[in-house]
Amino acid sequence: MSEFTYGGEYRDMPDPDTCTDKEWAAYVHYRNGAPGLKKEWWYHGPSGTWFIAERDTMTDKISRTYIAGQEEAK
Amino acid sequence: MQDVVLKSPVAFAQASKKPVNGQVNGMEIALSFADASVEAAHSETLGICDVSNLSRFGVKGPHAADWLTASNITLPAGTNRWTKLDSGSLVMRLGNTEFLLEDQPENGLCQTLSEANVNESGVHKVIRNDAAFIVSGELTPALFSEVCAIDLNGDALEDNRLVMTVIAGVSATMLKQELNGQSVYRIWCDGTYGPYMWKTLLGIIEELGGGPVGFNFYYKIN
Amino acid sequence: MPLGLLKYALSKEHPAPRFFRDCTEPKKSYDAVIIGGGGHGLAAAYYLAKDFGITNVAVLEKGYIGGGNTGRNTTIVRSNYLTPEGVNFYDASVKMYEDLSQELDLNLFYSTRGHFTLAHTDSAMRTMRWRAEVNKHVGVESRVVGPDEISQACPQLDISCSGQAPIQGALYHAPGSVARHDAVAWGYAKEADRMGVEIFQSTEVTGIDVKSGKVVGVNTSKGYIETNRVLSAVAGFTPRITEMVDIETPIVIHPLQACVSEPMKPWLDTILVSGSLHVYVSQSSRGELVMGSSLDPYEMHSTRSSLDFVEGLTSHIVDMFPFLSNVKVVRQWAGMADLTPDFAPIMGKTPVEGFYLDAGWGTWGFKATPISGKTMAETMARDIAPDLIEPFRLTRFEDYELTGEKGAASVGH
Amino acid sequence: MTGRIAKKRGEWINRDKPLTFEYEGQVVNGYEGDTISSALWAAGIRVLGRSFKYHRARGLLSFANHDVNALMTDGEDTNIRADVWPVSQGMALSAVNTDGGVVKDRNKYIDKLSPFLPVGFYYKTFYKPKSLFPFWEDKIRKAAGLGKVNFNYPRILKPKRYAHCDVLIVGAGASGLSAAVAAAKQGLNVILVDENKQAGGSLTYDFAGDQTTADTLNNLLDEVTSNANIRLITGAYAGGYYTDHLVPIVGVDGITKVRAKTVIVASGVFEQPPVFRYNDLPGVMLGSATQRLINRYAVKPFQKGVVVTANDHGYRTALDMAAVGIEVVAVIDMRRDGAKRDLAEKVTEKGIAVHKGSCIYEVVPASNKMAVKEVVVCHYNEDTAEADPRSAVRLSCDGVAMSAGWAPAAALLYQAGTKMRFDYDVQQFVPDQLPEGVFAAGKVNGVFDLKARLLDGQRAAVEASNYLGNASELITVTNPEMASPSHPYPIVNHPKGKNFVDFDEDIQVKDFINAAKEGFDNIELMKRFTTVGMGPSQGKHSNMNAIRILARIRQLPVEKIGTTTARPFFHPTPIGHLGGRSFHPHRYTAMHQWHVDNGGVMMEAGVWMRPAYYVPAGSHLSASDAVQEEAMAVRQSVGMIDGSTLGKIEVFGQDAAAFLERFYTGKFAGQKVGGSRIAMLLDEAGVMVDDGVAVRMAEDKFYVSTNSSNAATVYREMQRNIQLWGMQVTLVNLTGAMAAMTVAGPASRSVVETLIDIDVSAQGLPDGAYKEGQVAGIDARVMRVSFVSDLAFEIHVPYKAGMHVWQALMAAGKQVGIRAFGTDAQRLLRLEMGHHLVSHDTDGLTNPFEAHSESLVAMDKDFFIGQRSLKIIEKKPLNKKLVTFVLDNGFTGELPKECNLVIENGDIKGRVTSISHSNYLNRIIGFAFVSPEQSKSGSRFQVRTDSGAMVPATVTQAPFFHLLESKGA
Repeated sequence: MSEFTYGGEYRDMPDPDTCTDKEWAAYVHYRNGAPGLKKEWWYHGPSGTWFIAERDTMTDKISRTYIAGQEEAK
Repeated sequence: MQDVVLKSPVAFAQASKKPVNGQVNGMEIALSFADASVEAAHSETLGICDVSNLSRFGVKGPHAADWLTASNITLPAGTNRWTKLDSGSLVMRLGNTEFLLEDQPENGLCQTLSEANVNESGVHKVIRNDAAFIVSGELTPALFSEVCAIDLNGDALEDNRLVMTVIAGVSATMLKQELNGQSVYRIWCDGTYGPYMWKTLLGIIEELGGGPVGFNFYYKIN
Repeated sequence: MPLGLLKYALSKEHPAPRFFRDCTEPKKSYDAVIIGGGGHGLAAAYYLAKDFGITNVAVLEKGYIGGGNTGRNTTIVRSNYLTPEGVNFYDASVKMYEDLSQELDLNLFYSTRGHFTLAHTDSAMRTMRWRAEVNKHVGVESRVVGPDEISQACPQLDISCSGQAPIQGALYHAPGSVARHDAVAWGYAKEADRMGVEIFQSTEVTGIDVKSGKVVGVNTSKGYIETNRVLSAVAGFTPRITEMVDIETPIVIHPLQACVSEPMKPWLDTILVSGSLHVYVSQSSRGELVMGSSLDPYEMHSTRSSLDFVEGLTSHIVDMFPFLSNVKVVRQWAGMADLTPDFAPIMGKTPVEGFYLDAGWGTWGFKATPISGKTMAETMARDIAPDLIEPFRLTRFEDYELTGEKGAASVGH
Repeated sequence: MTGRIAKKRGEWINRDKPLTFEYEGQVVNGYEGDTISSALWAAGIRVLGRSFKYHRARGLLSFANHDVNALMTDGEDTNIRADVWPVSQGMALSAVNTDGGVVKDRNKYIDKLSPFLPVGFYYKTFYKPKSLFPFWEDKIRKAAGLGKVNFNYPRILKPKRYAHCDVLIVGAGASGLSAAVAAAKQGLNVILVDENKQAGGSLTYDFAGDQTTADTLNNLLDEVTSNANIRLITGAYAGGYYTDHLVPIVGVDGITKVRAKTVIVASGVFEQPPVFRYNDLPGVMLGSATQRLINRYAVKPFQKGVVVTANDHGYRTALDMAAVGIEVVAVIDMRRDGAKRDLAEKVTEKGIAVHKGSCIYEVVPASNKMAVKEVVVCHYNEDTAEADPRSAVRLSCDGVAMSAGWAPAAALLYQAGTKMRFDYDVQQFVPDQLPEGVFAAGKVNGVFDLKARLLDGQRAAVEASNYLGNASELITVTNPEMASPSHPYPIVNHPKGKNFVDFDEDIQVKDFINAAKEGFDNIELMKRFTTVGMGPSQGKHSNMNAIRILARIRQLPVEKIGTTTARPFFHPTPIGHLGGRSFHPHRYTAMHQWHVDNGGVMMEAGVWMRPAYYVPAGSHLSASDAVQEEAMAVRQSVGMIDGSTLGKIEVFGQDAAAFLERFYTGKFAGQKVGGSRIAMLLDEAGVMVDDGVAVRMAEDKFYVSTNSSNAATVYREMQRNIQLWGMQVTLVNLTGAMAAMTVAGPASRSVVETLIDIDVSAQGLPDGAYKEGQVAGIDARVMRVSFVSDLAFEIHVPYKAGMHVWQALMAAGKQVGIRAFGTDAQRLLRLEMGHHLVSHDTDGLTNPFEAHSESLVAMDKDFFIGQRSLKIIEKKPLNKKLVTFVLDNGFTGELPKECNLVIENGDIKGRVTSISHSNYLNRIIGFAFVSPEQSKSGSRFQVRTDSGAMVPATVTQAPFFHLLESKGA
């Protein structure tokens, strides 16, 4: 068992009430797969903590971590 | 529920070692596995002791810290730290908003807190079922090097820090404390993993020349 | 000894010609440009030339031919998928592979060894039956077998997996094969080149020129090339290309790792896969065990190796074959895989006219090389995707019509 | 022991411990401390193995863990590397990959066929006609491989350890030792690792005839061993470099995974063989190999030898040989100008002839083709790389030492992402840009002079220390003026070939030329086509020469050719080391011991151990009978199942209800305290992920269950969404903390009533209601449920009281024949009730509309996960529907199995997802996906069995109990 679990890219959800079906389908299925610095969800199992890591998907270097919504805190 | 004899989660994994069991804190626990001299040797080389029967109290929520403070309990300095009360009870801060308290056999703080009413919002009692262990001895670095990826020679456990990490594949909480003048490691994990944890750690401990230690070694109960 | 080898002994000069020309300067324009000189891109070029007489084609390869996932996979060819559309597609590929050495005039060491997908749990057994039933329905030889039959084919396998995960049965797929992966790329390159296709190595595409929704050319490290047809066949790099034409896809890149043991006298005649243990293993004609596992758990655009992978894989290998404890792993490596949400490729036309996609190959690209080349060539030549690949169209995601391969939790390679 | 010389200072053998072993049936003497090769060589044995492809006789080459042609088996293990593996008393060894012994090997004829087998020949033959390929393939497979695996070799899993340090130094030669001392002085915590059993690197053998370097070594070793900050590990190698300075150290006793803050690579260089005809004969070896034989093992490499060289090292080698009484016939220097005068003089003083501007054109084998008879020396033109055969001189000798250059042991540097450049001063790739926290020192860094190496180690240590935050003064190292340690092109063409570049794979110079002619003129393609560097030594002695040859073919500078990628492992690493001890955690419920004591057949369910069914002692029940009996007990009286594995999550806080509304498909805002509701979870695409039950314990407190297998993921997703949505909710995962059991069946109330202190009557606790009370004196959460039977009570108590309550209920139910039931009976019981199981009856694409779960989906809510997708899916026609079905009464044919297909007019319309015989109903019932047109109650459809038989089934309503009424009809 690994301490950390990858939770996918952090993505903003479109407004389900105003977006088109196509926009919603794109949100559900499409991803920004190009390499670069990404905001990602990661979970630390032993402490049960989700956090956001900013990670370069090319070099695997993590530049920042913080709790979602508390970006300014750190 | 006084007349109900509960069992340590680890009990069935210990059966093959034929410990002398006894009841402490309403739970049947392995009091000793061998002569005191043998257990003392294990404790010095490498020993593991099941202390799941110590009373514990968990509380969680945005106002849990305030509530404990209001209950006259000294809190640890920061997140992922612990402190020892004068009574000997441990207060652990797991992350920011969760606390785990553990009593010594003789005191009843956890019992009191369990029975206290909580009316405040943002304070939630947590039912615990920990398997709890003491691991001690000079070969602990060798043991932990096999089961744990973090650096215990560094300062990870100094200054009353605790770590939540994976031990032998299972999420666990760990700290280092003085007990009866000896520096020991404490490990807590979900009780359902307790038998596995006991067997796995003891297997390696025995390979390294150590062995099991009974509850009475640390806590003389008459 | 075959007589063909005599010429090498009798000739003073090495009598073999170049497999393909060393093209360096691209022409001003081509009828079609294929991005990616792997098996898929080269096969598409070959079938464009052979089936449709379109020979004014440039294949642009950033590195060297076959240097991507073509040369990094574990060479398994099979068609025992879960959905009828998947089975049909891969079955067509298997059938093409069977005659490919002759067609390309190169020995691809296509070797039919039989393929066992081991099941260690009830639910895995159910999935095996599901696949077997669909395979049978489509006419592909697959069936569920019990531990006895597995032991017969591979007596060395510990059916109890050292007590860790006893094997309950398997999906047996007789046509399962392995091939010499590099040679597939070389063979297609050789024959495409013979028909006039130009292959450019060390040539990187830096942009795709789209005007009014149509492809008009590509920018490359060797200058601008005019063309109306561009195929992206760059699994592992697809998002970098689709970004150039501003097309959204579900594809994310995860590394896929493998390793190889030192050579030993051949003993493993079949191909074994265990979805539960995340292991696949076969023994090459050099005597090496070729071993792989599931995709890495997070996105990465790198072919770095990880220790986690090889530790996890080998711990399961010793469960299956305890006697391999002291056999040594010589080398580990990684490829980058296009991952799709429904474990099926993305093939065919795109919203950009003249831009075609051959992507989303996850862990199943090598086995589809011939059929993807053939169907993509047809798609490019006729600007319409053949029925065989229609289920793999990009628009299926917008339409909530994902392929049913997602239905099976079990992995396979 | 003909080849053993007088005791050497610092030798690695223990002369007080002689031992004997067997090699190919011959008894051989050796000493403790000998490797297999050193003992065999000392005994005068020269043929240590046969080559992989041509089965040529091979001896000792590198004596440095890449003598891939000297692989042995001891009958137990195989592919034992003779050059480094210690001999032990009584070993019985033979060479691998021979037919009839290493000397007589029947496969040696293949060597004669080599002209017929040019590079890549196998791509060009064997496939026409197609039908013959399997025949040839079989032959090829028989010829393939090295050793035979012993199928009885024991499963050995070595422990794996973690270690941490400030600096990991790879290589304990001069620069590594010096770096370690310097780093420790900076207060850093150091791990220093070396694959040799003793530290010192070339200081332990490269003596040039005297032993002054031994003093340098002893001083360094004293400092290292006396410094508590340094942990020296010898006899173990750094297997590879992984992200964040993770380096596995592989030793005989297992792997230590070192997580370092910095890494200094001081791994030295590999000596490279010059290439000339018959450079592979036993007796031709690298200069450093001769030095190691002499100075570590006190073994004469040969009696009368020549040295072929292109650097100073060859001269040092000649001096080391002369010092132990070997007749050195000549030093053959490929360089036009030879060596510096002082070095040349030292050699000539010993009476050794020096042939400048000369090369070995070919080695002349002895008549048995297994030893050196003489060498043919010719003038060598360094510009054209051609020998002049007209100038040939024959020198009689029995061995050749080769010292023409080196290649960096830079695998770890490459793996770390170092950019290398080619340094023409030293004719070697050296680090150009090092990654953060990685440093290089010594020969691998292109520094060869001993003093400079010591300083380079210190320099690297200071840089590592500064990287960690110190601010010590940097050290500059300048290489003293010296001849290049490597020759730019130590390769001699020969029209007859057999000038080997890669000894693992028997690749000759012409193979490269021919590969290039065929278009494989890129280093990576050339590697793949020729297989250079693909053997077990991974190109350690061949890649550099391959690069040089290709550079010459393409008339490009070496750096334009580039290098192939270096992958882990540095040396082949045992599977049992890598797999090692691994952890397989299991969870046990509080009632585990009871299950085991009462005949529970325990199965793994994810990480949990659960009873599938019970075979009570002495009952001899078959599995299916046990399951039917357990189910029957529930239908007719009462049964109890351990449901502790259910996910159990408390959801607290002012936003608790609002949170559940967003998270699950149903409505919870208006839910009454003391009531329960189904909690169905979808993913964003509208696919069913989980279903559980949410109990409202208080206005701001819910107790939610999940499927056993989803407990961790549902809890995790809840946590994520609380964060994402910024809601005032606290979660507590009680999955392990609460034991749960369900008492089910018509008699269940009577059993529960005897132990409970609350009203559980039909009015007091109607279906779906929740209450708290005490069961057997324990605080309990009690719920009326109807998953497995109309009347059932789910009781949750703290884990530590689980066994107590379970046993109390068992005792209370004894009178009415209570029976424990396992997961198999539970499956049957819920099927009879018509409840589908998510991810058993549904799959990774099933939405609620397809699974008759519309009623659980509150589409009129503002938002829930998956809702927006369902609004899209809702507009599309359904493809399939999950239905409950029954087979015809009295069906006796081949029973369809789960995942048999539903076929209509030759098309797949669906599949069976659950099917079982029910003794209680005396019918075969199940779930199946069918086409929507076939989904109405009473519709008939066909299931195709394994054997192809078509079995009709009828869609029917569930629960199935109505079948009992129509039984007679």
